[in-house]
Amino acid sequence: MTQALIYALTGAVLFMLGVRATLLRETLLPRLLALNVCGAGVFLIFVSLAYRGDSLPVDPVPHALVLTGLVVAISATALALALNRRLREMADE
Amino acid sequence: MNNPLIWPVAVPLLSALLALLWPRRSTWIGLLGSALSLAAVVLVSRQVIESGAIELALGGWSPGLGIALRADGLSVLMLLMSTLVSMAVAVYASVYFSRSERRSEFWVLWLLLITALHALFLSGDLFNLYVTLELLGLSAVVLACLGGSRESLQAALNYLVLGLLASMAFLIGVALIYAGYGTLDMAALAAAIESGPTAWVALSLMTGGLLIKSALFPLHFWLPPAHSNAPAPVSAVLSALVVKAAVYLILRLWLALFDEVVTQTAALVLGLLGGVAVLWGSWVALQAERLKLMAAYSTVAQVGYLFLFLPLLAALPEGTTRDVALGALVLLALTHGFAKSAFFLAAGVIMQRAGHDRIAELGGTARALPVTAFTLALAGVALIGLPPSGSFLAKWQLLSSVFITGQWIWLPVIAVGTLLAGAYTFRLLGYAFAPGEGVGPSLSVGREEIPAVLLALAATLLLGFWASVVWELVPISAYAGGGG
Amino acid sequence: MNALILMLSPLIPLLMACFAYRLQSRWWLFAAALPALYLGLMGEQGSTITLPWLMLGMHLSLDATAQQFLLFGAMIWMLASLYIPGRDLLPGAMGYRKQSFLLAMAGNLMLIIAADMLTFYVGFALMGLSAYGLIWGPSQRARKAARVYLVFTLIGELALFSALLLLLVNSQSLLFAELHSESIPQSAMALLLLGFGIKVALPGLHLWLPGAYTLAPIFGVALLSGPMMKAGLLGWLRFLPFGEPLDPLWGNLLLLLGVAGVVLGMLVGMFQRDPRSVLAYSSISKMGLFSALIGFALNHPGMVAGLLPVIVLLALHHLMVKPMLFMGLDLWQKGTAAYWLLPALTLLSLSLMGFPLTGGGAVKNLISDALNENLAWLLFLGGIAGALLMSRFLWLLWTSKQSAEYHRLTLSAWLMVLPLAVWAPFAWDGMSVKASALLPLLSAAVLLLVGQFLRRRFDLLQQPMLSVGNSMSWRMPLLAGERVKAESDWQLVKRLRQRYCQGFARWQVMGLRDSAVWWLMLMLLLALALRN
Amino acid sequence: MMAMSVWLPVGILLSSLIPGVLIFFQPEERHRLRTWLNLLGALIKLLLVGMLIWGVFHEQVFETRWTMAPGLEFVLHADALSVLFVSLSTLLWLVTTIYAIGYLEQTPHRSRFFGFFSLCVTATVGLALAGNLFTFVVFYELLTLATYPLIAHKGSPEALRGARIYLRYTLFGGLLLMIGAVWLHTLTGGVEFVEGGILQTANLDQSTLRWIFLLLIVGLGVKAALVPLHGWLPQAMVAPAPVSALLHAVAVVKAGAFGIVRVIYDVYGVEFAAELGVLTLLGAVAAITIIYGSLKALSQDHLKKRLAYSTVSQVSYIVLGTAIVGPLATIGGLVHLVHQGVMKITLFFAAGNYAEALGIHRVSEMDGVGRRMPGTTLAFTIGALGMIGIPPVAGFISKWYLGLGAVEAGAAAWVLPVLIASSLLNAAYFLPILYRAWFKSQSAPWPADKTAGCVRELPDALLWPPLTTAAMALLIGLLAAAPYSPLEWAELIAGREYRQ
Repeated sequence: MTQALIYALTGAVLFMLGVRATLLRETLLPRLLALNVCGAGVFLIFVSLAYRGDSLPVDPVPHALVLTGLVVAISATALALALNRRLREMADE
Repeated sequence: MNNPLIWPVAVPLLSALLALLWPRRSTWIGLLGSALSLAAVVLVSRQVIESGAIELALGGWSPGLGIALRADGLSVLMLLMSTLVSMAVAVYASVYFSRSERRSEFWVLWLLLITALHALFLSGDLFNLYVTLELLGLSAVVLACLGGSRESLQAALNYLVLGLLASMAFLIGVALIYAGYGTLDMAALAAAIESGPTAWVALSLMTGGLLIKSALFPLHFWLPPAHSNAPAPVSAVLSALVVKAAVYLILRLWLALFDEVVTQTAALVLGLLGGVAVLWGSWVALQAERLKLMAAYSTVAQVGYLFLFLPLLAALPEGTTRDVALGALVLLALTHGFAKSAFFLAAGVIMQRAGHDRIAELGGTARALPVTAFTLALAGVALIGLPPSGSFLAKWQLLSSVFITGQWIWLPVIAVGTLLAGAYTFRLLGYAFAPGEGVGPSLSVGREEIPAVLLALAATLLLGFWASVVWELVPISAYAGGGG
Repeated sequence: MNALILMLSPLIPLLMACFAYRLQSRWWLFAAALPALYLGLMGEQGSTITLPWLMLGMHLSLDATAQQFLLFGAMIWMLASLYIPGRDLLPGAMGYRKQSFLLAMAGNLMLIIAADMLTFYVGFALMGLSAYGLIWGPSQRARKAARVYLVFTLIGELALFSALLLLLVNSQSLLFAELHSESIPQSAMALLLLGFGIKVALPGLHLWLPGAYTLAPIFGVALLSGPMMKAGLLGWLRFLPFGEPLDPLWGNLLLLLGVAGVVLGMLVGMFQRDPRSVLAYSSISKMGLFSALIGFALNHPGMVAGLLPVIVLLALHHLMVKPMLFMGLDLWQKGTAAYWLLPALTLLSLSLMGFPLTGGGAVKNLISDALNENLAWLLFLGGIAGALLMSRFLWLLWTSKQSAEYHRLTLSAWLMVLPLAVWAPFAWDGMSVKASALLPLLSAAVLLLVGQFLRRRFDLLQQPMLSVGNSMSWRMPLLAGERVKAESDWQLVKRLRQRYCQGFARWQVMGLRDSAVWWLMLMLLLALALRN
Repeated sequence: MMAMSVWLPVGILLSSLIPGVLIFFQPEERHRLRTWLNLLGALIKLLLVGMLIWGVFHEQVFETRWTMAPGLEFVLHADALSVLFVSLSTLLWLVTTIYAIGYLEQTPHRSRFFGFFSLCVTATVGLALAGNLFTFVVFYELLTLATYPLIAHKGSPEALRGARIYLRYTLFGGLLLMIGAVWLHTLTGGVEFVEGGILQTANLDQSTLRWIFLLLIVGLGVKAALVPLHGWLPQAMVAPAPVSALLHAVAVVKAGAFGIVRVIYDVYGVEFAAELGVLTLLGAVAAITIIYGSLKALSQDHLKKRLAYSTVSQVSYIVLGTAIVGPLATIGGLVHLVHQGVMKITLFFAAGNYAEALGIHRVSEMDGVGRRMPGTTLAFTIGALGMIGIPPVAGFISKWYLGLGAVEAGAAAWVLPVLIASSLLNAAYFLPILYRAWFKSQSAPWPADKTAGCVRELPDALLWPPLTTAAMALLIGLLAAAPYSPLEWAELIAGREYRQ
C-alpha cells in the first residue's frame, strides 16, 4: 500500500462523507461545509495522483487542476454565503 | 486569424467585461455581444459544414497540455441553438429589464452565461468541461435570483448546492480518468478508454453528477422551483439551454468517450428513468396551477424523452440507423430548446401584463395578447410533438428506433407522454382562448412579443422543414470513438 | 321529331313542376300531358332516344304497350287535372298539389316510355314519392294515410332498387331488351314481386291502399287507382322473364296471392259503408286478378304471346274505368239534380264487372279466349267479386246523401271520356257476347238474394259495422315522434271472427233490399235479349 | 413544364395558406380586405386545381419532394384520387367562405376564424396531395390543430367542451396513426402511395401487417367517425354553422375516410388487404356504423345533432365501398366521398340559416318553416332526398354503385340489407323534417325571429351557398355519366387502381 493510495482513499472517504452530509443536512451552513469537505476530498485525490514515484518529479497537471478547482470552490462558497445572507435579511424584514 | 473557434467564447466574454466596465450602456453591449457571438457561431458552423470538425489549441500548447477547443457537428448544433435562443431572449430581456435597476448585473451575468455555454460546447478537454460547468452553474444561479423574491432565492440556493455537489462528482470522475489514462484530452481519451473498473466508476460518477444537472427523474426536484421562480428571460435560458448543456455532456461521454464501457443494462436504467420522467413530468404539468410551473415540469418530461434514446442508441448497431436516431435526439433537444424558451418568454409577457400566471385565470389572453397566445400554441405544438415541428420528426425517428430494436416498452411511454403533453398544452390553450378579463385590455403587438413568436416559429417551422441539416451535421465527429 | 317529343313528354311536366308556384291556371296542368297524348295517338312506334350523359345513361322508346299506356294514361291525367280544387291552385296553398301532380305525371310518363331499368326506376320513384302530395290532407287521418302510403312506397322502391342491382349484374345491361332472363336470380324475383306488389296492392302489401283511396282528394285517388297502380303492373310486364323457363314457384306464388287478393277485396269490400272504400277494395280485388293472370303467364311460356296483350288491355280498361268511377262518384256526391248520373255510373260499373256489350265484357271474352279454357274458375271468381262489389257500390251510391255543389266543367269532361272508358276495348274485339260471361253475374245475384233472405230471416242489426280506415291503420315505429295507434287489418279480422262466432245471423248483408229485385229484372231482360 | 409540375401542388397549398396567414394579422375591422383575400385565394386555388385536373387526366406527373429527415420525405403528389378530393375541398371551400362571410357578419374574432379556416383547408388539401404516408400524417395532425380553434370559436363553455372532446379523440387517433405509420415505415423503409398498393410484393409478416392495419384504421377511423370512435362528432356540432358544414362535408370526417381509402388502395392494395382478411372486419364495422348512426339520428331533436349522426352513418358508406373488393364498389365509395360532401354541406348551410334567421335549432321547432324560408328549405330538401338516395340526386348514384359492387363481389347478402335498412332509416329521420317544414303550419312563434319584416328570407351570402350546393348535388347526380363528373373521375381512379 503506497502512500499515494492512502491519500487517495482518504480523499474518497472525505468525498463520501461530504456527499452524505450535503444531502442529509437541513440547514445551509452545514451543507456548505460538507460541500467543502467534499471538495477537499476530491482535491486530495488529485494531489495524490500527481505522485509518480520517488524517482520522477511530480506531475504538474493535477496541481494546476487543483488550483483552478480551489478558485471555483471558493467563489461558489462565497456566492452561497452571500445568498444565504440575503435570505436572512429578507426573513428579518 | 483563420481559425474562428475562439470567437464564440471570446466575444461574449469580452462583452461581459465591457458591460461590467460600462454599466450604463450594458443593454446595448449585451445585445451587441449576443449578435456578435451569433455571427461568430455562424462563422464556425460554416467552417464545420465545409471542412469537417475543427480544432484549436489555445495559446499554442498542444492538446493534453494546453486547452483544446473542438467543434464538430454536435457542438455546432448546440452552439447554434444556444446563440439563436440567447439572441432572441436578449432582445426580450432588453425590454424586460429596461427599467430594472439590476439591468447591468443581468447583462454581465448573461454574457458570462453565454460564454460558459459556448466554452462548454466547444471544450475538448474534460477538466475544462468541469470549469465551464461550474461557470455555467454559478452564473445561472445568480441570474435565477435576479427576481429577488424569497422563493427565487431559496430555489437558487438549492440549485447552487446541488450544482456544486454535481460538479464535485464530475470532478472526481475526471480525477479517476486522469489516474487511469494520464490525459484529459477527449480525443485521446476516446481512443484510449476501455472497459474496466476505473472507467465505469468514473463514468458513473460523472454521469451521476450530470444527471443532477440535467434534472432527470428522480433528481429533478430542484428544477421546477428554480425555473419557475426566475425572471422570464432567465427561466427561458435555464430550461432551454442550461439543462441541455448537461445532456450534451452525457451524450459526449456515453457515445464518444465511454462507448466501450457503456452496457445495455446501464442504458436501460437511464432509459427507464427517462420514461418515468416523461410520465411523471407530464402528469404533474397537467396538474400545475401556474403557467411557469407547468413549463418547468414539462422540461422535466422533455429531458426524459432525451434519455429514452440512450437504450435505443446502445442497442442500435453503429452506422446510419444509429446516426439517424442520434440526429433525432439532437433535433428533439433543439426543438425543445426553441419551444421552451418561447414558452417561457410568452409566460413572461403574460405575467407582466396580468401580474400573475395562474392558468385558470388566463381567460381573455387570446383577445388581449393574440401574438402571445399564438406563441403558446406554437410552442405547445412543438412540446407535444405535432407536425410540422422538429419534435414530430424526432418522435417519428424515436418510434422508428423502437420498432427497429424491438424495445417495445418505450411505445406506451411515448404514447402516453404525447397524450399527456397534448392534455396539458390544450388545457392551457383552452383557458387562454376562453373569454374573460384575466389579462387586461387589448393592446397592440409589443416588441417583447416578437422574440417569443420567432422562437416558436423556429421550433415548429424551421426545425420542421429544415431538420435534415441536423442529420447532415451530426455524423461530423471530432472523436474517433463513436457517432457523437 | 318523335324522339324529341318522347323526351319532352316527361320533361315538360318536370319543368313545369319547377315553376309550378307561378302557374295558377289548371290548364297548364292539363296541357302538361299533351305531348304524351300526342304520342299515344300519333306517336311512331319504335322511335327511341338515348341520353347517355343523363344520370347513368337513359333510354326512352315507344313500343306498342307504351303507346297504349300513354294514350289512356294521358287522358286520365288530363281529366284529373280538372278535378283539382281551385283553392289548391292558389299560391301558398297547403299540400303542394300542383307540384306533386306534375312530378307524379312526369314520373309516370317516364316509366311508361322507359327502355331501360334505371329510367323506369327513376320514373317509378319519382311518381311514387310525389304521390304523397296527392294523398296528403290537412286532417289527421289523411296525414296518417299519406304517411302509411309513403312508408310502403319507400319499401317498394328499395326492394326494386335491390332487384335492379341484382338484375344488372346478372345481365350486364340496363336495357330491357337485353335483360337475359333465363338465369334471373331467385332473390331478384322475390324483390320484384315485393317491389311492384306494393304498388299493385297484393294482399298483405295492400295496407296502404284503403286509407289512401278514401282520404285523398278525388283527383289524387283517380290517379292512384288508374295510371299509378297500373305502373306496378307495367313493371311486372317489363321486368319479369315471360316466355322463359322459370322456377314454377314464382308463378304459383303470384297466382296464389292474386286469388287471395280477389277474395280479400271481395270479402272486406262488401262490409264497407263508404262507396269510395268499396271502390278501393274493388281495386284490390281486380289487381288480384291481374296478378293471378301474370302468375299464370309466368308458368306457361307457351301462352305468353297471346295472353300478355290481353292483360295489357284489361289493365288499360281498368286504368280508365276506375278513375272514372271515382270521379263520377265525386260528381254524384256533389251534384244536386244529377240523378241521371246514376245510369252512367251503373254503366261504368257494369263495364268493370265485365257485363256483355261493355268494354269490360269484351276484354273478358278476349281473356277467356287467350286462356284457352284454363283458369275458368278464376275468371268466374273474379266476376262474382266484381259484381258483388259493384252492386254494393251502386247501392251505397243510391242511398247516399248529396250536397249542393255542382261543377259544369268536370261533369262535361267526365261525360266526354265516359264512352271511351266503357267501350274502348271494342277497338280490339268485336261485339261478341257470350252467355258464359253472365254466369258469374247471375251467381252474384243469387248470392245477394240469399243474403237478403238471411238478413230478413234473422232480423239483423241495422247499423253497418265496418267503417273505412280500420284496415289502414298501422303502427309506424319508423316515423318516430308521431306514432299512431289504431286498428290494423289483423284487428279487423279478429273482430269479424268475433262477430261471426256470435252467429252468422248477426251479419248485416249489404242492404240491397230493393236492388236485388232490380238486378234480377235486369238479368232476365238480358237473358231474353241474348236468346236470339 | 417541368417547373410547373413541381410548383403546382405547392401553389395549391399556398393559395390558401398565404391568405390564411395574412388574415391572421389583419385587424378585426378590415372586413373588406379580409373578404377579398379569402375570395382571391379561393379563386386562385380553383384555377390551379383546374389545371391540375386537366394535367392528371392526361397522365401528367405533378410532384414536389422535400427531404425533412433521413428517409422521411415530404411529398406532394397529385394522382387521380388526390384530384377528386382536392377539387371537392376547393369548390366547397369557396362556397363555404362566402357563406361564412355572411354568417359571421358582426361577430367578434373574425380574423382568427378566417385564418384558421384557411389553414383548415390547407391541411385538407395537403392531405389530398400527400404522396406518402409520412406527409399524410403530417397534414392529418395539422388538420386537428387547425380545426380545434374553429370548434372552440364561440368560446362558450359548450364550445370549449366540444372542442376538448374533439381534441381528445383526434389526438388519440393521430397518435395511433403515427405509431402505425412509423411501424410500417420501419418495415418497408418508406411508404409511398402507389396505385395498387406496395405491400403485396414486400413479403412481410402477415400478422404484423394486420396489426399495423388495425392501428392505421383506428387512427383514421377516429376522424372518419367509425363506431365506436365517433363520440366527438355530435359534440363538435357546437361549432358555427360554416365550420360544421366544412367539418362534415370536407375537412375532418372526409380526411379520415380519405385516409382509409389511401391506406387500403395505395398502401396495402385492396386485393392484398382482402387476402389478409382485414377488409371483412372493416366492412362489418362500416355496416355497424351505418346502421348505428342512423338509429341515433332518429332520436335526435336537435337538428345539427341529427345531421351529425347522419354524417356518422353516411361517411361509412365510403368505408364500406372500400371494404368491398371490386371496381364498382370502389367507384361507389369514392364517388360518395364527393357526393356526401356536397349534400351534407347543403344540409348544414340550411341548418345554419334556420338558426340564423329564426333561431330554430330543433326539429320540433320547424313546423311550417318551408313557407317562411322556401329557398333554404328547398336546398335542405334536395340534400335530404339525396341522403336517402332518391334519384336523381347524387346520393342515389353512390348507393347504386355500392349496391352493384356488393352484388358483383358476392357480398349482396349482407351489404344490400344494410343499404336498404340505412335508406329506410335515413328516410325515417329526414322525411319527418321535410314534412314539418313543408306540410305543417307554423305551430309556435319562431324562437328568435331576426328577419321579421324583411322582404327576402336571408341575405344573398347566406341563401345562395346552400342553393348552389343543392344544385350541384342535383346536377352531379343528373349528369353523373357526363365527362369530368365525379362519377367519371371515380371510374378513372378505379380503373387505375385495378390496372394490375
